[in-house]
Amino acid sequence: MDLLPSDDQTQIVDTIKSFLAGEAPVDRLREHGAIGNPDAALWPKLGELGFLGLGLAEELGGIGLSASEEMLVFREFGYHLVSIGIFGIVLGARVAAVAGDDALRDELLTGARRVGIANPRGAAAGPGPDAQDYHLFEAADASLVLLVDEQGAGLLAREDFVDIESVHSTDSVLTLERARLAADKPRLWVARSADNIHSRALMLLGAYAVGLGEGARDMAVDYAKIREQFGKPIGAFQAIKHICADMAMRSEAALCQASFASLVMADGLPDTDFHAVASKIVATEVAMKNAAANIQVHGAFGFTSEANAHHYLKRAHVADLLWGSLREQRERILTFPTPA
Amino acid sequence: MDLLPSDDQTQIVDTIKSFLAGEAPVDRLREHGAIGNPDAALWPKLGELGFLGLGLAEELGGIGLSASEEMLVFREFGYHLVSIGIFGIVLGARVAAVAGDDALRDELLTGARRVGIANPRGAAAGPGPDAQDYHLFEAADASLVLLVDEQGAGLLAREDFVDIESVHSTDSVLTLERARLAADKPRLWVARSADNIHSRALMLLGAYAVGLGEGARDMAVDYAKIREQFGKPIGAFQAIKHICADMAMRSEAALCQASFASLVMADGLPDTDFHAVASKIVATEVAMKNAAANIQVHGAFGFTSEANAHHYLKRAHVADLLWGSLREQRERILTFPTPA
Amino acid sequence: MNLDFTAEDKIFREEARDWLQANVFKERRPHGGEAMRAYDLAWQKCQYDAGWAGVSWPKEYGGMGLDLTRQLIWYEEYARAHAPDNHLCFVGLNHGGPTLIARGDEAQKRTHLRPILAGEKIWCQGFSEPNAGSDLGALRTRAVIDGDELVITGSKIWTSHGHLSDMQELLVRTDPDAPKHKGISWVIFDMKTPGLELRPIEIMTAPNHTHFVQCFYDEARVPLANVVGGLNNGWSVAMSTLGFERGTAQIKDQIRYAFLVEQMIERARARYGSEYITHDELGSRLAQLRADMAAARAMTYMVVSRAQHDIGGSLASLMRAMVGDVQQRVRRLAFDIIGADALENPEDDDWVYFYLRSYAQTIAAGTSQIQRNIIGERVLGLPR
Amino acid sequence: MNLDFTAEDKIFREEARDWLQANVFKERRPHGGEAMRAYDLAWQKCQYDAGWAGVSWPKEYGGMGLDLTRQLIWYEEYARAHAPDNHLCFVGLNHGGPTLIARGDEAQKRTHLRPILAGEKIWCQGFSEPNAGSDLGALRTRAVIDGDELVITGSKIWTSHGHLSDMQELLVRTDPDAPKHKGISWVIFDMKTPGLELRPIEIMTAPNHTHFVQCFYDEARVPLANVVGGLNNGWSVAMSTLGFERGTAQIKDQIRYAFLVEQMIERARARYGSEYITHDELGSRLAQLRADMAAARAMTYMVVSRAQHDIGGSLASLMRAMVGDVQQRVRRLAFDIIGADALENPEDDDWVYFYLRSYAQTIAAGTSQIQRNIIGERVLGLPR
Repeated sequence: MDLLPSDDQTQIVDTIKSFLAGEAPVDRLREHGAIGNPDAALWPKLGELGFLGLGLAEELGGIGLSASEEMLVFREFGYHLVSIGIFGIVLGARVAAVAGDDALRDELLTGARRVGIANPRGAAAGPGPDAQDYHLFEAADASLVLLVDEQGAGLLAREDFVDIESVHSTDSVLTLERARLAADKPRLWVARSADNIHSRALMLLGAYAVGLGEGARDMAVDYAKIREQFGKPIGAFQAIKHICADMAMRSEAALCQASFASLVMADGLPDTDFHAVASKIVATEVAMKNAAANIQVHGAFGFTSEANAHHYLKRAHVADLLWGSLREQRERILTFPTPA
Repeated sequence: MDLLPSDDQTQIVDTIKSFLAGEAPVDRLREHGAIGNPDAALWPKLGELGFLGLGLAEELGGIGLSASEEMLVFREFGYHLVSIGIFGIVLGARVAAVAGDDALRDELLTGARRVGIANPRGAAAGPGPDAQDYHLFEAADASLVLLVDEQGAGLLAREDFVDIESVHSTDSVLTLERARLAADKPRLWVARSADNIHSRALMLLGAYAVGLGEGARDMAVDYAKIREQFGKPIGAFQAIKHICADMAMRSEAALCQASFASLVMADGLPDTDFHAVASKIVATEVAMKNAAANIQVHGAFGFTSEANAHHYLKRAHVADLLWGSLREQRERILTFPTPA
Repeated sequence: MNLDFTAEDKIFREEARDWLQANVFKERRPHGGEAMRAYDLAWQKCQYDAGWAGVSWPKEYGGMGLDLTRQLIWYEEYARAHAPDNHLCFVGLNHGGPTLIARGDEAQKRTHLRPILAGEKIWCQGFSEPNAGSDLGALRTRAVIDGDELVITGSKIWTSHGHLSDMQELLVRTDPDAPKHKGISWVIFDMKTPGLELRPIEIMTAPNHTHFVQCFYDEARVPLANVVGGLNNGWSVAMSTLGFERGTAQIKDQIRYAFLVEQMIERARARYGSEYITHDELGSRLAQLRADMAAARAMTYMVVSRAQHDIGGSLASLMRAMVGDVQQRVRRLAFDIIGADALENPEDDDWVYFYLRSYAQTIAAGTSQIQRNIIGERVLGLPR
Repeated sequence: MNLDFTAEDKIFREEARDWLQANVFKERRPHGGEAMRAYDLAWQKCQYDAGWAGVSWPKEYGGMGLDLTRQLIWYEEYARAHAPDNHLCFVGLNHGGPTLIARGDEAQKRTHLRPILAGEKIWCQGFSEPNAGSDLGALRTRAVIDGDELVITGSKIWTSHGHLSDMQELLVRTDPDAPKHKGISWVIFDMKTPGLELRPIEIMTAPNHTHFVQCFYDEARVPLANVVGGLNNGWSVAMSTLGFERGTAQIKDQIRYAFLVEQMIERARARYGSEYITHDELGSRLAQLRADMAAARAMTYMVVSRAQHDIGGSLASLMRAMVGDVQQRVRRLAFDIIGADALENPEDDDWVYFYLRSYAQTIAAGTSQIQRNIIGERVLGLPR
């Protein structure tokens, strides 16, 4: 039993870290302008480095590593605020692979195509959007759209949606559209029994949220060390120090749970669903809390586009609302039997 | 419009303050021993000073002051951790007065008799205690028991309960029994339409909880000023200072709402029920939070019977659970129309 | 203790209500730029022309000179009528103007007060500096006396609507050798002064609209006569201004937030069903906020009550800390009630925008940390 | 990263499980006094006699010398078997013993270690003083060297079960002129030493049972040979002891709390109905705790993982802070689920007692404030 990355895993982490530090510094979002992001340019490079098929079995055209390596890499994607379009491609390639469309699979693994993400807008009860209403993320320039739910995962064509309408995204560096699902069924579909892509999506989103929370934590701690007030660094004041300590504590909890969840999934243990949901619950709450705390540590500066702090807050809310919010995940986690 | 006590009201407050400082210092609970309290000895003295019929109309045998004076006095009762038997007597006298039993009313107003309090144990749903199951507070030596609910308020004889069984009280300075209500109806009953004793009970319990929260706040602040650690008073550390500041902020909110609620009640305005419930919600939460914070400020010392800190915590939970907890009051406050 | 209003007060309330009902602007406020400025000034002028401007200001400077109870009544009616916020006029009406009234000389009052009330001049603030944060004493923008002028060089940041303003209340260091909190002066600064340059700062809620600007002063010249409260007295003058930041005017916000909570209850019931929401986690938070909003209002009444008796002062910090906390929770809950549609941030006034803005709100009224230091030290007497 | 256990580890797990199943005490533990002491010692002796005592202790002193993974397995099985807590034996097993192992001389180890494991001696702590609180450096209990003895005068407070103990790990000031954290010595103190008097301190959960005592030392004499780690080195010796306070042993607590949360879910469903609880505020808190308990367990696994690689140290403070917070929330929620019956505090182990005890728990492991200072300064490198 060992929750720390092995030497091989550390090497993978170092590779993706240095790739993203060079190709995707967080400042890119400010330089790129207010709307959208340049991350689609990363996909072919990530494909070349093998990161898009990392957790896919070799016989399915992937690198053949486990859910744990995927977890470690998605944590870095979150840390660097990589577009959530990355979920569309990595999980989309898995759908294609398991569904047996090898040509599409191989194309997706090269990073040559973009895959948007469909997220349901319908409420559990009451009026408002219904079950056919979706938000599409990062789908404006994508021909394919990924749809994941508890029954399985599928790929649709953009044309399978109608009444597509561009809306302002709360996280303005992600493109967002409203759309209505018009197709009876996805072009490709992988049932939960064939491959539990839903739990993998939640687990990876949890890992991504771990990275978000760590990014916000590090930004706050760095600032608390250099910013001076009343003659000393603000990190020397207990009020600020304890905010930072809480951020670190929360991030540790989220990372440990994400690591554990990935191992349970890699081993195909019965509690895979439970730990994936637990990981998403813990990590998205941490991401939201750390993002808010980071803004607080930065004072007025934290609220501006000049600081990157607001990106973490907005992305954390996206991570929360994607594939079922805290509210829904909490209802869900009570439905599982007692974990081992 | 003026939320501050008038000169007359201040005089009443000063009188009860100095009475309780002399007759009921918080230390009495420690000296008295672990179980029970000596507060029944206060009732005749309070009766003589007119505090038991303060808010009862003159034509009903009382002093003829308003709900505001009652509020101010019950705040002091809470501050000094006076036994909640005081509610039994003051509200019991009101029941007797409105129901027309003048002899009993006058006897109760002298403080010569004790009145216990019945609190329902039944859950809203599920197995467990049912609607006839009650806790009786401070009723061991009382021949009468007060029962208050949304329909009205009544007095029962102790004999109206069966299967009486003494149990350990979480707040060990209050006597507690389990009992089953065997009577069809109380001996005396005042329907809500005749006099809204239920809302008065909640309002006064809110005022009492204000006092509890203030007692805990003052105890913590006093300690933070004198207790030294690492060479300075612990109140100089931001972590402790901010805990105290939050206590003060919460107490101010609870006091203001209690004052407002008492005035709305005194004026017979339509939002009387709303503000009474709001007052109980705000004040009992403040009492519980301040009590816990006080223990935290005191460190290990706060947990001992030598410090009085634990009394505030336990009494705050009693105030919460009496006549419907936060949980029930929150459900209830959503049922009122928008207040003016 | 009483909730009574006099017969005269009641008549006043009716008059205010009638006038507001007839005159409140029905058009939506434009979202930015000159159109927004014109809207705010027009609404201020409308009130001034009808004699309803400056409720707390002395009559001799065009105000109404109302006592606190009447001010409370006015703001309650103002909020109930859904009258527009004073937005761009805020600094002039709530900071600059009150400071001049308290500390300005007669000439300064005569020149500057009436244009604020009449909707002719927009004021902005020039307090914060890039490396000073909440610590005003650390400010470094220099002002050197040259004859009967001050020559100002330096920079200010977080100036709301600086690009749409006419005048600025500006803090500058006039004596570099004095200790930190001495040697500062409070100056009336004309935004058309040569040597001033503005740079917009983008904020997270509205990437397309400028809200904050950074101001750069390069030997900008201001008459010495524009110093308010005496040279090197700026710290004490600024402290009196900060005290005004939240006066009775904030009763408006209270009532608006209370309205919002009621709207949220409706919206939650519509979305999730009435029975459901009663027992729900969202319902529990809504219920707690309903109670807390009542308490926040009562706290504001208490601030007014204390002021009537000339007591209070630092006690108002209790209300500020509580209100800041409650309002942030309201905004977060509004966001949560929307559900997945919180992914959208429409241009028009909306709960998502509102939630994101709440992060700036907490900061604007002095960070909660500093507020809690004030409570700890000034209210509770804990050691520094 | 892996969750794998070796074939040998799996066999070890089965053996532990079988032995525990057959031998765990079924009788309830008495609530206080000598009967309680006898119970705790008997259970320790039972483990020792069967070769299951001191999982982390070296074999040469009677321990099992297991690696961390095996310790984890043992404690997991221990908790699953609902084996009794070590209660009175805690200080000897988790503080005193480990300190002797790390810093004691051979004679001290030979004399004192085996009786702890074998269930013969109860140890207690003598660190805190009436006016020192968490600041161990401020301790004032004096020890003067007189020949080959130390003569101790002063007082210690918050000594759990001091009246039921045989030995005490005692911190005394041996050099009054040295700076605060120097001049302290760590001493093995026999509770039968003349000159020691005990006074019980009542606590809020159990007014009828003594848990804490205050110790008064009036020229109590201890052999100099009982000083551990050298004279005036007590601070560094104590620091190594504090590090042991929460080792792998706390995995037991983790698992117990996780069990408790599962029980709470059952009880809440029974009381309020399954459908209801799903959408309820209590349900929301239960769900969050279910997730947080999983994370807390994963954090403990991480501490074990780091120790295997000889890294970690202050990083374990992250887990401690988190676990303290989660456990307090579990206990509060347990209290809330009971509803009005929380007004009762039965004598036997109960959720109400459990809730009230949580206030002592937070304090016992160093206040959360200090824990957060450690995280801020040692983990994050923030300035003091």
